[in-house]
Amino acid sequence: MPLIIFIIKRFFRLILTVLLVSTIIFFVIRVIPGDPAAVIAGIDATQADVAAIRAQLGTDKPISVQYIHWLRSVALFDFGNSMITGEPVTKQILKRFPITLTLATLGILMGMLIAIPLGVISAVKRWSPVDYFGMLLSQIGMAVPSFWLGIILLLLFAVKIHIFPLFGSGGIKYYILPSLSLGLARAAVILRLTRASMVEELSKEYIITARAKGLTERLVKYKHALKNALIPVITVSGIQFGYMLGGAIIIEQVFSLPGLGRLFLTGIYQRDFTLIQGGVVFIAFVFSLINFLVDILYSVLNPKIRVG
Amino acid sequence: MSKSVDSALEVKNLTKVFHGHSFFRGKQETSAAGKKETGDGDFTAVDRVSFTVKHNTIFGLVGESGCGKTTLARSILFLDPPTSGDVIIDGTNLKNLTHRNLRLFRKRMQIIFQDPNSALNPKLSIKRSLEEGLRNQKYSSGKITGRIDRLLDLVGIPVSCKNKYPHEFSGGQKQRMVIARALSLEPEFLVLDEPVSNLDVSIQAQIINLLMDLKKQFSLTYLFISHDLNLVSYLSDEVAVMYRGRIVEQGPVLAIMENPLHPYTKKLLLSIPGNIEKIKNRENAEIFLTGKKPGKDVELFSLTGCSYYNECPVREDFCLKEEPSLRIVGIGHLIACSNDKYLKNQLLYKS
Amino acid sequence: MKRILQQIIIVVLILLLPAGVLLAKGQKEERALQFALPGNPDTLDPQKTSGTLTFQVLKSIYDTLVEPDQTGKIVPALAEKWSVSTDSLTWKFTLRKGVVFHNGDKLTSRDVKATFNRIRSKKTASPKAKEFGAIKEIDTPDDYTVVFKLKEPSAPFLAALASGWGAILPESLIDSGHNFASEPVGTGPYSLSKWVRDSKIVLKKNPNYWMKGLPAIDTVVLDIIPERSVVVQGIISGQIDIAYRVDKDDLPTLKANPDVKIEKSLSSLILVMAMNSSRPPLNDLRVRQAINYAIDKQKVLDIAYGGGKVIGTFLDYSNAYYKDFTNLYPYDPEKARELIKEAGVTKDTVLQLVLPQNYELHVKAGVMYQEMLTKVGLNVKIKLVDWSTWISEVYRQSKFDLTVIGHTGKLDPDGTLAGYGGMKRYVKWNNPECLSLINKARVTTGFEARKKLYDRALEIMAKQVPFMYLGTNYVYNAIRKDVTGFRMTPKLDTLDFRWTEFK
Amino acid sequence: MKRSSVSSRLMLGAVIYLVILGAAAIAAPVISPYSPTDQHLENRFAPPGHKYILGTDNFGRDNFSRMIYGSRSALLVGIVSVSIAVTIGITVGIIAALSTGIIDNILMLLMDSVLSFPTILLAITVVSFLGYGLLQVMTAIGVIFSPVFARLVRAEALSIKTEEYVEASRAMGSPAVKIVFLHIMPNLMGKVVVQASITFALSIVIEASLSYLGLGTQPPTPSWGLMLKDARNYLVQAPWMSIYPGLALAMTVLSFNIIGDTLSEKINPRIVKK
Repeated sequence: MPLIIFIIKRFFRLILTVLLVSTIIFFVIRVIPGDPAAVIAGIDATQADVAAIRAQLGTDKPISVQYIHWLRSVALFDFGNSMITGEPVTKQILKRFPITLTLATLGILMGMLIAIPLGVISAVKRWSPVDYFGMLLSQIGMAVPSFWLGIILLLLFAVKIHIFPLFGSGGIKYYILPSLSLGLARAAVILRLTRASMVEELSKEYIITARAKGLTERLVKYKHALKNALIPVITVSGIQFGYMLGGAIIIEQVFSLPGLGRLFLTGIYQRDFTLIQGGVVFIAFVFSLINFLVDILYSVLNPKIRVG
Repeated sequence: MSKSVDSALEVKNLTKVFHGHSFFRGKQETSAAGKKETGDGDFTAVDRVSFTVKHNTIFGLVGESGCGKTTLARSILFLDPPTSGDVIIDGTNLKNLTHRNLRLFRKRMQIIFQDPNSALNPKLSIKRSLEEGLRNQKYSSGKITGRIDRLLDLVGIPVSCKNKYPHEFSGGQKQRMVIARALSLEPEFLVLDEPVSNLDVSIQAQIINLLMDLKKQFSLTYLFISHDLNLVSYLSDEVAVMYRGRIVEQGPVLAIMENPLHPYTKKLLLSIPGNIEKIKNRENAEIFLTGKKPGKDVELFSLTGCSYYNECPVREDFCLKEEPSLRIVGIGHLIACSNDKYLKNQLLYKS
Repeated sequence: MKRILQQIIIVVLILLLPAGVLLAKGQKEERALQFALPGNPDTLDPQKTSGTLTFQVLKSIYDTLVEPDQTGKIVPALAEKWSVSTDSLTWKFTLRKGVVFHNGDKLTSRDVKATFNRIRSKKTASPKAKEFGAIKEIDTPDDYTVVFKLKEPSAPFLAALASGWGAILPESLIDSGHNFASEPVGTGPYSLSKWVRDSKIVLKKNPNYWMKGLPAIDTVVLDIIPERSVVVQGIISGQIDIAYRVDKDDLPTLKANPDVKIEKSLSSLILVMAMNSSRPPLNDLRVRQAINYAIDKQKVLDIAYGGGKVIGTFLDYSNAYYKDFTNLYPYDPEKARELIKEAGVTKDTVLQLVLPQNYELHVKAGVMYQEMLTKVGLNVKIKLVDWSTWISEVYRQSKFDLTVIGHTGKLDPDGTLAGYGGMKRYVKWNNPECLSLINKARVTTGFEARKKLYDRALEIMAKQVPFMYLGTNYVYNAIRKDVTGFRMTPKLDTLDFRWTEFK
Repeated sequence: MKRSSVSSRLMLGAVIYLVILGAAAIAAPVISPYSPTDQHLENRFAPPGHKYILGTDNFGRDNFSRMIYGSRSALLVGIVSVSIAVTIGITVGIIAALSTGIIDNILMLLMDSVLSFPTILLAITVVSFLGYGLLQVMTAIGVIFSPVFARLVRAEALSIKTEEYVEASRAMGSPAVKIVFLHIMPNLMGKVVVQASITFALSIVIEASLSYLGLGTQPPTPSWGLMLKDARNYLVQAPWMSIYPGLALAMTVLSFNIIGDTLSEKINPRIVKK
């Protein structure tokens, strides 16, 4: 079955991507300064203590040996235990991921819900008040760093008016502000793209002739134009979703959410090799999966690309 | 111009297969009439096509859209080299040319596309579009300017427009520019791929006339590709009819028009308004236009015999046995049909 | 336009509603103490970390044999009493009876023995193993008596037992290889109820705690909030009850709120700018002196660290062994310039000031140092590094010229001073005399005798200045007015909620 | 026409702002009333007034002077990062689009690998590798954004490649290099410029985010991102510390976006016509 062949091929590619990234990261984090054993040992420990910890962690072995060992355990779906906390990496990741995923999904949803309708209306009614409003919104969204927006939103809606909690996690109310601060910047990008892409579609000959022919035809063509215009929007939204997972780090920091981003950031700061590697494989896999789905969507919508 | 060989173009057994993910391609092509699936996601878009075009003549290629005409045209020009088979232009087998020599050879064969709107780079002024080929041939700047002016003049575009951009012109004007560009390199052989089908009817005639004038003036050879049998028959010296990547009938224009033999050719001919009335009295024409003989249809991918089987009004079981090859039925008249009884009847009827 | 926006908001809210219903957990609980913690403990295994946060949290979960009281004096805890042999080599502890672990095990001498054997074991690879390096063997003559036999006299031994890493674990779980890192089981006033990393740690009262009637509060929630401004706003709005070590710059905001009180105390930190004394030009005493003259210490303390006491040597201000040398190098930029000229240091010599990026206060101080040093003619470039880099590159490999850090004060001065004067310490300052004084003080007993030795050592350090000694800073805890009795253990700076209650 | 006048006025405004910004960046030592790193410790948190036009920060440094010097970092971040991203992106994208099979696959695999990781996380990793600092951050941002361009360019080039004018060009014997520069590049530049304008803005914002995490510009070098980071703790107490750098950042981003928009319409005559 060709469909399966296609998916297998793409999946193979996905695995290759993940392997490539994780391999690069594997070596990079070992080359850069910093040592998990030194972090565990702290200031007062002796060199011997550090060496003992290193031996226990296995970071005293040659990199190639460590790499092979790691590859073997990953093949068995075992990411090992965190070097700093001793907890299984898989368990930690699975505990954190839902939070980040919720955040990113809500963020991109908010972004798209704001951006696409506004972008389409802006393109159809260019230079109308709606268009200006959309432009203003997108400019603000792009210009304001998300951490900044987050702090302002917190001040407004958690300090001045007690609508949302200041920190913590749990119910949906904890996610509204974070995903809004995360989504607005993405909305800006999607909005601009939707508008530009829609404007271009609308300027194409077939739409112009359609316009001349009357309303019904025009509606049909708008539908057509919209479909074409959404192709790049979907690709970019997919990529944007990726950015969201990353941008979530900072937002998780601001809103004290225990997400994957913060886990990973701590991992990097502490040089928790096993955690970083597990995180890289996981995040890269999720990401590539998103890209993979975006690609399929993209080629379904735009047959021209497929042939090439 | 040296004419060492009799024919301007010789196509021998040209086959073009596309490889790819059938998941996508399959979905895309099922509506198209011309491609054959050969498994593993490969598609034979053009299947063992052979024909010869004589110098200074027009060879018409007819078929419904998607039957492989454009693929054939691109293969002939080696824009997308054929999977197998030969293309011999004025004695030169394109297959034997090196990459570089092929580029140099290209000035002798040019193509005019269906859609003048996409045939001109929107970012280039008319002048720059016309310069491109000339620069490839290392013309001096002075010479280029002179030539561009002459070319524009030739196709009836005011020279003063040459610094304008494509979007400032109408479709007909654009097509004139495309023609001018194709002629800039003084080719001997031109492929016209539906050159007027995207234009308004009133402008079509102008462009056709222009093409005819130019042919006379520069003794050009045309391969005229169209879905419009009427137009093709009006212009061409010889005609070939294509169906699903294969030539099913081929011959001098008179033979085809007066005595179409293949059921598909008949169908095309009958589709031309007015023709039904003309032929009606002579035979039961409608069955070729609409009818199809009762019987079980065959799934396209398992079709081994005649590719027209599913639509054929005169099909027989043996048509599925093997693919009919072209055979001679008259002077220069070839047809791919296995139904001898039917053919005999047709020929008898005619005499 | 407004309407469109409203519509969009409505649509968004409608779409989010079902998710909200699914996720929301509206539980009503009685008031828990909300405490703002700036970060996560690495682990809750007291033997496998050196992280301050870990010990701060574990103070509520574990007990030690002895503990420091509010004045810093070491008093009985799990051990009712103890005695030392005259040769200082045998320490006998009598355990309190009727103490139970959170899992129901009764505390016996076997638990104590197992605990210290675990931390000393190579397999555990504890960074604190050497704290108990003096132990030769541990005897348990009966269920409630533990005898430690030492290889040599060790003055800091009692302090080590009182520190966080002296926490007593139950033997049965040690034997079964229990995961103490995430499921700590101790005898402390609270037991761990829930730990959501990067979010919160929930502690539940231990009803069987050996101190009668304590702790007072049933539930303590440690909210992990990295963002300083959120903590400030949290305490103002009442969502947080206690925020410890708030920034001095936030005090006006906090003080403006009638429901918040500020408790000021002196920390046990030794704030310094360390100098790599083996690298030119810092191997030249004059340059190190110049740097000490160039810094307006009180000002840096005030602005970067929220105020405090200037120190003149390598010990925290409130330490019993502290001696005042602050008049040795007063703020004198003129003199600094002269010394630098004398030493022949020009602008071509770039001094790299490495700062640990995660310590905002040290970075702040570093920015001020850089400015002040520039003013006296030194070319100082700042380089931020993350903590793991700082520890492994700066602290372990001495790859730095200047760096800013605070050394935590220890219950025993040996914890602070051991090794200085030798090349093993990160400042690479070589002074055999100082090193031998410190080594001698470790095996000497008796306060007066030790103090004499330390006075000498501290004087050498004060004069030779391998550091720019800044001071010991004040810390400010912001506490809601209706909360009383929050304590921080002196020197160890751990969190003690035992006496905390709502008014 | 109304819209063109609005559009051109906006464009004019944006250009004027950027010219002023550029001039300020160049002439920073002349314009600034104080040194951007001078700490006036007795005047910490001074509100805007006649002595300090835009107030002072937590070290008593002059906000205005720091902002002027900060414009250097901001423009530099944008220019360098985008140049790196565009250069890598176009090169890779076009090579991928024109080559078939294995090379295309390898290139896109590489780009996907970069894309398969969140921007900030990747930036942090790259910066941990290169060391913290402005130059490192710019390189990181440039590298990280290049796949976006590569993908865009590849997709556009693939689509342009099938355009008949490209076929015609090949039919006229134009070599591949010429086709790339004459036909493919000019026709995809529109989208690249739009993306570049977005990226320019994004890189400034990302620099700010990295500075927030302490990985960006090194103190005491003035950068808007760093100023915002410092300011976030004094939002209530000293709002001017955040308002002005924030405004400068927003205005710069806005200007680049407007210019990007206007350019993209100019480059795409088809759109302009309608």
